[in-house]
Amino acid sequence: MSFFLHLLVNGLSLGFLYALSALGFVMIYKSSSVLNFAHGELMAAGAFLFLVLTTWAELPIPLAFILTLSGCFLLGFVIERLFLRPLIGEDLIQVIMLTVGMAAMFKGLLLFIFGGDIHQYPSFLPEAMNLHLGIIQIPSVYVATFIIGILFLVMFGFFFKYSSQGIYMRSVADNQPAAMSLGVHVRRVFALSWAIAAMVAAMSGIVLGIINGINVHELSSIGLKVFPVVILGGLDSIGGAILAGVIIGLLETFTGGYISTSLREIIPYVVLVVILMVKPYGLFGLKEIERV
Amino acid sequence: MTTEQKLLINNISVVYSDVIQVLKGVSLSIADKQIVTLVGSNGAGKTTTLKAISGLLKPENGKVTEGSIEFKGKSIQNLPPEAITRQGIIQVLEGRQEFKYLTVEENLRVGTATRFGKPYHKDLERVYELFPALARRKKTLSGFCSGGELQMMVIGRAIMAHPDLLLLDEPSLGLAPLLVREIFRIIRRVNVEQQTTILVVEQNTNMALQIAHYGYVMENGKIVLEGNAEDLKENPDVKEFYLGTAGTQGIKSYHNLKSYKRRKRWL
Amino acid sequence: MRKLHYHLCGNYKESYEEELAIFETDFGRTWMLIGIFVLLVVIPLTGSSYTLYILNTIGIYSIAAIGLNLLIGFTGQISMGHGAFFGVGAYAAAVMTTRMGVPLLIALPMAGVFTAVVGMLFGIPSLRLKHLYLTIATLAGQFIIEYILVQWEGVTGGAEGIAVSNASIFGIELDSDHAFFFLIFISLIVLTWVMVNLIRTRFGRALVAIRDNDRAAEGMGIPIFKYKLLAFGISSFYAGFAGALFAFYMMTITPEPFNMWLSIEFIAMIIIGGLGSVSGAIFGTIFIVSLSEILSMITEFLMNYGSASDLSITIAPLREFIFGLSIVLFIIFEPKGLAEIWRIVRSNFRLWPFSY
Amino acid sequence: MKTFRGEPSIFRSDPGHTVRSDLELSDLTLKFGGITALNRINLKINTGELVGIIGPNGAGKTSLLNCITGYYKPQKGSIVFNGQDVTGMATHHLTKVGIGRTFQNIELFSGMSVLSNMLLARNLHCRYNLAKAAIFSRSVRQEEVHHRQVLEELIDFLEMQSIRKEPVGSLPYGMRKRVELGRALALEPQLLVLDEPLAGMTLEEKEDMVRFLVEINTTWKQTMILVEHDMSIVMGICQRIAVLDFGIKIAEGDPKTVQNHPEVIKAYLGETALI
Repeated sequence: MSFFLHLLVNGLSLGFLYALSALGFVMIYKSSSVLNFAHGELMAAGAFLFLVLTTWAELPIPLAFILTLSGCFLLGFVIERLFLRPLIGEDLIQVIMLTVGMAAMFKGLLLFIFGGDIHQYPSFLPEAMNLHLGIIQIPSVYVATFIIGILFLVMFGFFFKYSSQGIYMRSVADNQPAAMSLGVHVRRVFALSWAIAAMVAAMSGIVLGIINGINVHELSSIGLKVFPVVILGGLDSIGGAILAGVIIGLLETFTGGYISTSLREIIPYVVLVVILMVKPYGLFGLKEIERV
Repeated sequence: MTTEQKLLINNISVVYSDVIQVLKGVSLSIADKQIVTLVGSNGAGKTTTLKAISGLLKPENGKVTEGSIEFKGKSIQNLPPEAITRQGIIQVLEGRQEFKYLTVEENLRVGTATRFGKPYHKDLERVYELFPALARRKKTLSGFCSGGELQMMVIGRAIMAHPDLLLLDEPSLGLAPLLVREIFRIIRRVNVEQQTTILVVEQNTNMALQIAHYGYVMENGKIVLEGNAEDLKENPDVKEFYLGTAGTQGIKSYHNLKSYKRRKRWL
Repeated sequence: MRKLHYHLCGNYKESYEEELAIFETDFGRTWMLIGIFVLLVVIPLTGSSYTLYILNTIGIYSIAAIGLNLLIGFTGQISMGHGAFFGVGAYAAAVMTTRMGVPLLIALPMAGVFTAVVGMLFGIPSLRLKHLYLTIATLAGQFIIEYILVQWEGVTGGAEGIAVSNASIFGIELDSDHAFFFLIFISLIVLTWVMVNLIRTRFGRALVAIRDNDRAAEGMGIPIFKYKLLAFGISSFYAGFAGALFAFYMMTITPEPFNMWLSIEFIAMIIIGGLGSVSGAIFGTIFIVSLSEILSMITEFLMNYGSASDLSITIAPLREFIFGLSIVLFIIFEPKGLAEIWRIVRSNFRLWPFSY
Repeated sequence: MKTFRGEPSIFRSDPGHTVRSDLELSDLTLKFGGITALNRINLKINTGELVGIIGPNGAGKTSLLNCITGYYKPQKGSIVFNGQDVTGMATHHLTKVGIGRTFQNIELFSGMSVLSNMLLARNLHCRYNLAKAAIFSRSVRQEEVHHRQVLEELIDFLEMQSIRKEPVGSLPYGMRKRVELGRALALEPQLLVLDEPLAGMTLEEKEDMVRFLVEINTTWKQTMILVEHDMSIVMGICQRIAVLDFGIKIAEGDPKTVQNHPEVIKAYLGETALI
């Protein structure tokens, strides 16, 4: 029983981590329909920036945190300006391939600077955040992940549903020329969504780093894990990303715990394909509206 | 003309992808608070003219290479669309470019982009008052709306922006006769009640000339005829090529259409 | 006698049949024959073993890239599983020859057919999935096949892999790069010709129609799902055939090279070459293979001559960086690919020396 | 009637014998998104007829066409074509059975030339298989040439000689509609379904198009269903007209009857008759 609860807690927290990584991804997709293969590398960029600021520059944690987030916000802007903007209007596959190339660039660069080893942050989360549920102890990082996850879900949910800016962003993804004709600043929307996405990615990179330590290879493979999560949830659904993250997190830990560790890596994909055959737009994805 | 000029297009040429010339020296002017219509065949360059004004040529790799476009005395040619819309020029694109995955109300809210931060609830109410059909469909995804509802929605969306100059591209395309009249009645109302200057490109020349004050006829990238709407309606060429004889003889027999036709004189 | 066409400067065609020809001019056809002659006679006679190794690699990957181009460039279905399909072909050929003693000339097409079946199986989601959803479903296929290759030890030999028995045709041992060169390039020429034929007949037209507008295609009486499966099948056949050649050429195979990165490289090949162009797929393969060869030569050079051993470890990731950078630059500055550049160069050359 | 233009061989495939083409819709009902798009529609189309369907936007005209061509599956009722029950049949299958169509918002293959667009419609009539295509055998070559000839006749007929190699994306709107008609005709359908083929055209373009439609119908006895808003044309060329409103058929009959039907005037035409 305690093994089960242990897996449950691990699965949930892993799931929230996936969900958190997926949020930034959905953000980009919702406003520009780009499938970002460099998401894991963006996470790594944020995580390492935080590492540099805390351990090398020895800044106070809150300051380092704010600097990292704003740094990545800027990074997002720069990426959009340099790489994505020339491709506005090109085919989907070219944009996908561009993010693949970007991923390789970032990964190579980060490996060049930091190497492939694991780095650790100084520990800073208060002990008081540790939760005790009966026999189970939930470490503070997990609690923090959970809180951040919920916070983001609510924030982005409201942002896209009700705020004018959110509606403008959705309008751009829906029909670019029409948005342009109404005075929506399309290029600014793209830049903003990349900036926010990079910031969210940095956030999830840091959280992941606190739990496992940071390592370029691992972060970039988490970036790939985002795909089954967002597709399962439905590419444009924030709530779906959270739910799918939790499902896949649980699936992985339980498969790993009860069946086999080698199957663990593959099970999300198997489930993904099965679910997609029943629900072709994921659990909550918008169904394509076709008029003949 | 005695009224103040709102928009002045002076001898512009438009070229797509640096090679394809679509407009060859087009000049037209729109007086303040008037409805001006632009008619002509498909491919004559009417839509391109609208896009040259609204700046939407750019995303399609088009450019105004010669001439000037002045809006309220200021030159606006080749500015990016954001800058032009901010000055109050809003274009309603051809073929109901709705945001499929946004509800009707959200679609209307996108119209506030140029007035970001200003209250918009009054405007929403006004649009619903102009188009009661939209009020009933507020929460529906626009992808599920009928063609008529969509056409009302995209016009309403433009009205949300408080346009100074409204550019309408074929507002009656694919609409039923009753609805066509309804739409034109509303265009007229917007012009009268909100003092909006309107440039309307229309295939339904008959309707367009009924509501417009002034009209231009365009063929092959050039303006070939212009005049007050009343005068144009009486012009024999306009009658034959754009109005048809429907007005005078009722339904004409399509079974006796000849294979050859009189060509347009000005071509 | 028919007049020989040196180059086109007007529409000379006198029958619809002439419009169906692959080469518009006799000049083009002659050049192709000269090209094939150089390729199959001059190069094997003069090329070093290393040159032939590079060419062989290009030849093998070209076959797979041409197949993938049919799926992505022509049908518009993005597959991220072609690295795995390539592996399936390699393993199918290896298992057939080592376990069942099937001769090479039969094993090659059989491996292709087997992979085509697997590819169609993983193409089934295209019945309901569109765009990115399908892309990720094929990525799932990639991971699932990789998993099977590693885990199904009884057949695949697990991580150890399979040693392929000596390749021979009619008793002639294929034991050198030179011997393989002929096998690979004759296959490439035949398969390219077949692809060009498929594209200019009703099958190719139907696939392009599905890419451009699937609803309208359906209205023209084209069963979309059947054709999508066909595209998956044909392109997997090419991948499997290439994989089988790879297995014979490499002599031992392990699951490792058939990973997602290989799938991505295949896509990079056809994008850099030019989507929807058969010759582009070959150009793209030449580019990618040469690029990674040059990059590994440079890293090797730095490793050998770098003063500190530390340096060599830190230099290695730069290879990935430059690889990524060149893909990015290529897509930004020439999104239509090498085929477009080739077209421009050729049309400038056509009228030489009287251009303008 | 003798024309100086080409007489496409596809129209003469069976001289002296008109192709049978009877469509019968009974109790057709279609619901989606909580609304009843079509409510118990009964309609018969006989061989050789040109039937018009009119009605306000959102009345269900396009939905009706989509049911006939298999894009939508009706929940209730049946569609019988030439004695065969084709209710719920897939679109590509219906095309084979002999129902061809054009689309309201032009659905051409934008990257292809006019000729390739029309060639695609000939896929139905291609007989060669994959293996023959792979080696481009003699029979493939002959068949391709034959299809090209058929299309050239059609291109002559529709007066599109000058644009046959143009990419359709670069054509003006009216021409694209004509290409779409050509593509639908290349299918050699027994029943031709046209969804607003004249929308967005100038008077001149409309007259050209109407000329083709009338000739196809009267001279070549092509059975057609026409959805269109231009009343003067619908009234002028259709033998029979059905009027839909809110998914219900409110009137049916010859142009005169429909024109003076009080409900039709109220729902669709408006008090001042024609524009």
